[in-house]
Amino acid sequence: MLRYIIFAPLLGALVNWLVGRRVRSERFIGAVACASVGISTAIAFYVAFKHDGALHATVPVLDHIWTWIEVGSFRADFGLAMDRLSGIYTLFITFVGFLIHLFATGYMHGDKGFYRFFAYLNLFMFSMLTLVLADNFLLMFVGWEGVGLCSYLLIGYYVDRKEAGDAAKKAFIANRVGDWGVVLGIMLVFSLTAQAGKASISFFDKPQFGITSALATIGSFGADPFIWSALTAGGVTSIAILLFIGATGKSAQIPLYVWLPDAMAGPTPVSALIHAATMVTAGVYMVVRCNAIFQSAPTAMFIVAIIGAATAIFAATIGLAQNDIKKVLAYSTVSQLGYMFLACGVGAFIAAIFHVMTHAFFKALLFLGSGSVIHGMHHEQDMRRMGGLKKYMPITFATMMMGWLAICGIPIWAGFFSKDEILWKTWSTHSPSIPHNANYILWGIGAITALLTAIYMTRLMVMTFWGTERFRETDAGGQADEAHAHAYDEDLKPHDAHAAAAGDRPRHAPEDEMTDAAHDSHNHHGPVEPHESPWTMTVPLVVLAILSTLGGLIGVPYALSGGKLPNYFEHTLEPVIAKVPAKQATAPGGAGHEEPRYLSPPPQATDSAPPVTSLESPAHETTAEDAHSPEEVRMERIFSAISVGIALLGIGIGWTVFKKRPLLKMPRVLEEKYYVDEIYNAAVINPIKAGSREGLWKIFDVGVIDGIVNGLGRSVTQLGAVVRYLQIGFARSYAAVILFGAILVIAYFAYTFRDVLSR
Amino acid sequence: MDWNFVLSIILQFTAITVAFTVVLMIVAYTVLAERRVLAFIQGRLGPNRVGYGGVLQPFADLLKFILKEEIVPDKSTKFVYFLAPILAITTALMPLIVYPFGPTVRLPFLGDIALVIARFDVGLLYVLGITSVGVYGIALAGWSSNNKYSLMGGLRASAQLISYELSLGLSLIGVVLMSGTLDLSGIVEQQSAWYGMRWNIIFQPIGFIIYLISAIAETNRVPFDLPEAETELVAGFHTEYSALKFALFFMAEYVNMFTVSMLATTLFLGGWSGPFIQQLPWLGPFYFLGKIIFFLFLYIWIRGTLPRFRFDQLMNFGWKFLLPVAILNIILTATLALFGWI
Amino acid sequence: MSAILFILFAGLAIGCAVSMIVQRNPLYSAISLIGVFISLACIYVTLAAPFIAAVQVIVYAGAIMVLVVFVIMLLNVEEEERPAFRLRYLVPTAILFAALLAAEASFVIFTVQTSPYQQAHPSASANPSEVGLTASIGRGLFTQYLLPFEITSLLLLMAIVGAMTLARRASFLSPNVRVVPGAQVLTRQTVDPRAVGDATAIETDSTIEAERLLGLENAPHAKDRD
Amino acid sequence: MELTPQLSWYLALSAVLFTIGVVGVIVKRNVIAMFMCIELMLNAVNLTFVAFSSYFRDVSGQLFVFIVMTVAAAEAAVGLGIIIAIFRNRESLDVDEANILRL
Repeated sequence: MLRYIIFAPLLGALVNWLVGRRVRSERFIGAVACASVGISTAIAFYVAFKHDGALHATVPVLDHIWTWIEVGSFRADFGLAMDRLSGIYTLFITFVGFLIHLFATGYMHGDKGFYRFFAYLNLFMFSMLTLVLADNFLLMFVGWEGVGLCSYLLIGYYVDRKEAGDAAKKAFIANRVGDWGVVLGIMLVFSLTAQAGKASISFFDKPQFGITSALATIGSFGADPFIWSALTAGGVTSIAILLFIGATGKSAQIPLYVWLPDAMAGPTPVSALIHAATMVTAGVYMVVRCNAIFQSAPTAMFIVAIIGAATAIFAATIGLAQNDIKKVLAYSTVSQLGYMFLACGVGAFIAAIFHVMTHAFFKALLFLGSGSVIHGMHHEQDMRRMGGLKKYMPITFATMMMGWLAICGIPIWAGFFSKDEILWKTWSTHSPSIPHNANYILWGIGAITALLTAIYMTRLMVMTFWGTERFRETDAGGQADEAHAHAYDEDLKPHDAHAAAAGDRPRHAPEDEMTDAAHDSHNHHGPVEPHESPWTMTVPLVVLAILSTLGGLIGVPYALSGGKLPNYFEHTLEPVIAKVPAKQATAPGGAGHEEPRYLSPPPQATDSAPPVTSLESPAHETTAEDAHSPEEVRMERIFSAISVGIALLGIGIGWTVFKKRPLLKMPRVLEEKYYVDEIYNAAVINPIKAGSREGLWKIFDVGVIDGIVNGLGRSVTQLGAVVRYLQIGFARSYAAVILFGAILVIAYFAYTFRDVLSR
Repeated sequence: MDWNFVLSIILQFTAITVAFTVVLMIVAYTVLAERRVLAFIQGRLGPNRVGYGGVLQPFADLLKFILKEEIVPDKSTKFVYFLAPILAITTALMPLIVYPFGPTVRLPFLGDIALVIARFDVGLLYVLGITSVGVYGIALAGWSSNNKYSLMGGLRASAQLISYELSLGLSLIGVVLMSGTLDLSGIVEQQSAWYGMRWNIIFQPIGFIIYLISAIAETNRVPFDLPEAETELVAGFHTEYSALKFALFFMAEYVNMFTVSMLATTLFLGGWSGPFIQQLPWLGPFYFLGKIIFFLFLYIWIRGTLPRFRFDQLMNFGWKFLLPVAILNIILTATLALFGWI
Repeated sequence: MSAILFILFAGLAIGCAVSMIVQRNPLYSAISLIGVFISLACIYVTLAAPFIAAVQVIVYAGAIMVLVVFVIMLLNVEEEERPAFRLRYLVPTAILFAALLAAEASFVIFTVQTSPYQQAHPSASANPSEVGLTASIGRGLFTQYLLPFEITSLLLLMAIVGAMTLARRASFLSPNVRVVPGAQVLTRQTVDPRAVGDATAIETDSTIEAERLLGLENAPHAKDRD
Repeated sequence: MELTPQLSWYLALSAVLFTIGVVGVIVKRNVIAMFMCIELMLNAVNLTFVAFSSYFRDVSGQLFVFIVMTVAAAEAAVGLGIIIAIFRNRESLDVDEANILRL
């Protein structure tokens, strides 16, 4: 059953690639793409919600497709498994993906590479679902690489534009750096489990193959001590940190976050699907999936938390100063991802997943809204050329309002619950991995980030939808950013200049709008008239708006609901999360003294029972009740009130500052993104370039390789120059020589064996 | 020197002589028939003056050929020029001796004799070999008469014959696979089962069609008559030939028709076998002759109805269609024979 | 009787062979060679090897020599001109070597003939054998000598491919090979055939760019490239 | 008594033919003629094979002949291809003119 979820998009990709390129009908291609994703969406919902579905049952739904590799004790199946975690992931991936496909059919209308775009998009869905549904590390890594490839293909979708290609390469290379960590981590997992005699890289127990869950095995080792040397000890902590390196690559955390903002060179639906909703959360998924490992590695956890918090505030400050609407959203994505890792770091895995889901909703919504704006502005992305759009595209405006409120964290909007929960869990954590009082600092960072988030999102909304209509003056806001400048140098017409600067290429307008005069104006590059987008783009916006408005309610904390409704989301995910090992296990030298208690997977039952069978073990109630002690509830309420206040404060600041002067000049260091790219160039890239150019190429390649080859040739020539004196040069004389030799040989034999002949 | 040996020698020589004469007569009347039938196809009368309905026309033609003046081109390579027609007619006539034209019959004084002049173990290969040598007649004729049209004709002829020999040979292999022998008499005797109706064409339809096509090509007949395409190269390889030498080429062509018809009959249509052959063995020669005449008529009919190929079409057809199909036919036959279904 | 036949055909074969090397016109040589082949085929028949005889006619006379004649007619080669002076010596050498070879062969044959155990070999009394017949040859070919048979078929395949490759007008490698684009170091002689042995490295993206660097756009080969 | 050909007769014949072929290869200058001489030598060898095989009642000799013929056919295909290529490059079939390797 599960296999159809992943193979439907693959089929769609193949059909679009092979057939769609022949039939150049956008209707057909779009239908195929959306249908394939829709099918997998339907199946996913069915599998998840049927009475013994993944979200109800305590055992994961397994689907063993074929045995992939089996070498000695190493075994990797091509098998899928949907437990509660991957179930939730699959649900929002397929659903949001479906909506974005729908949106893209309208957005990409009239593009030459229509079939190519949707083939890639379907391929991405296939890879992402493989990543999420894989039942072992190796297959997950296959999906991991697959999404990397698809993101590369889609960022560089506009093959004729250099910045797209560069951005694609940047993303690919940054991900390679991370994947190195993942591969090593997987190897380490295998070696550790093999040492324990239960060699496995599988996430779950598979009794029919006699496989025990690697996570269970590693978790049962007990926690490493909380010391820095554990990072390099080659133990559980090393695994965790290696996997986290991969996560920093895929989920754009410091230091590997640089590729994500550039990735906005791709089409906007791609940014929404891959670089906001799904792929970039793969790192979070992996960390949560391996929480058994991470919880045994407090050092790694602490690093995760620090990196997450740092990324969050760092990206937020940069996002404050960007003028490209998509860039702002990109940096906001980075900072939200930082939030998620912060949550993971403090052990609030469920909160992280919750934020992943809500973030998928509202960030996809925001990106699609920005896409709609860009579409309406005829591929203008610079906010300084927008303003007052709420009159022209009301639906987009309304829906983006929802996304804005959600991300700022106004109550009942989705973002509020998840973000607030993260902040609260950060404050109230008693994870062994967070040193004393460090959690308060982390909370402070998170709070400031929330404030900044509210500010820059407000700035975005204000600059886009309120204020004066700046899109009529051809050169807006005094200073044009460097893209425009270089566009003007090439004295392109303004519209092309915008297009060249913008992330999207100019395309002729949809037929259904060719009529209205306002639209024709953009063909002869005068000032552009914005227009509302077709239904295929607005419908997904509306749906996502509803989701990001109400989607958070499934995770209302006990405290806020006043005990009336329990936190469904948390209860659903609890079986997936291993319980934090006991404190004293983390005392130096005290590693693994006592067997820590686990919910999933229970180390004793590894051989026989599937991992999450013991869901209803007593530990479950303990978590429930220690969440309900009254002072905890009081504190939690206070803190949610604080975060609401922060959100309102941020919105207020943003409104007051930017309503008047939307083109307010930001600090240059922020606009230049702290010069991180320049630093990387100077520190890493240029040395490598120089080394390979001067050393490898000029010395090794030219000197050694060519030297060997040419030397061989030269020596043969000289040898020939000597040997050729043996040659007379007439074939017939050679024949004569050969004959002479033959005669000699025959004479010899005839004389030697004459007695044999005469026998 | 025992008398049986001498007797057998004499018998063979007489038989060969008789066979050649009969064949040449038939050929002569084939020419007449062709002219008449073509005339009918084209709505003319054709030669009907000499003798009753033109029965003596062939002799008139023969007389004309004999009496005409011999013209030898000045620049021609004499030896080869004279050698070519001889080669042509010889190679055309030689295969005649291996075809069985009747079952074993009982003669007065001589006892049982099989109605075949010479019986080889490799009769089929013999026929193919002689046919393949037959190329030289045409090629040398075209080369030696030192005329560009002739050279063209010769080149075309050799290319065409080389190309179509392959498909011809391959189309026969199916039959050989089934019968398991290269001996023509053996093949025919196998086909005389089922009251003389177990003809190979039933099992080898594809092979038969391929054989028919490539046989027409081998004999340079319409629609494959490029070597002597009147409209393109005056008369092809025998442009420079006149009188008796031309007659030899002319006869050679028709004898070739006759021999390939014999081969088709022998291999695919059961040779002399037919209904009631067990009771009346003397029916054999008539069955044989009848089938051959059917093929000859088919030749004439095709000539009257089909246009000529272009040379590239010819080559493409031979190499890209006929050859692969023949090979597939062999594979199919071999598979079936492997499972013992035929 | 068979002796008469042998003498007849052997004489024919030798005569044709001699005429083959005496003739100056290659077509006459070809015709004589066909004569040799056919007389050899007849000798095979007398040796009770009808299958080989037939194959001899088909393969040699029917296929190979037809090809040769075809080629001769196609190329329409004239008669050989007189040999160049410097290779005169080859004719007497050839005669000498031929004499030596014949002497050795006769020596061997004579030794065998005059050996006292002459009558030992099995064929003295035997009925006409089955070895020459198709069935036995096929049996041997497909049982004992299967591997050589298959290898031979492979050889034929290779011959087909090779012949096609040779006969193609344009060879596979284009006459002026281009350097694949992409940063690389070219030696000067790579881009400019006139500067042979000049291996000064030029950093370019392609041959064209190298030419531009060297100011060779109007080099003679630069125009006929692609 | 009736004179039946001995094995040595055939061997002598093949020796003669082979020698003629050798002389031809050395003397002839036309590539095609040399090619034909080589074919002649092959045939001489075939003759010995057949003679021995039918003399010792052993079929393998004729099988070798069969294989030799196949090789000859392949050689003909490739050789004639080469000849045509040579002729295309230098309008001559004279081997003495194909002497780029000479000093």
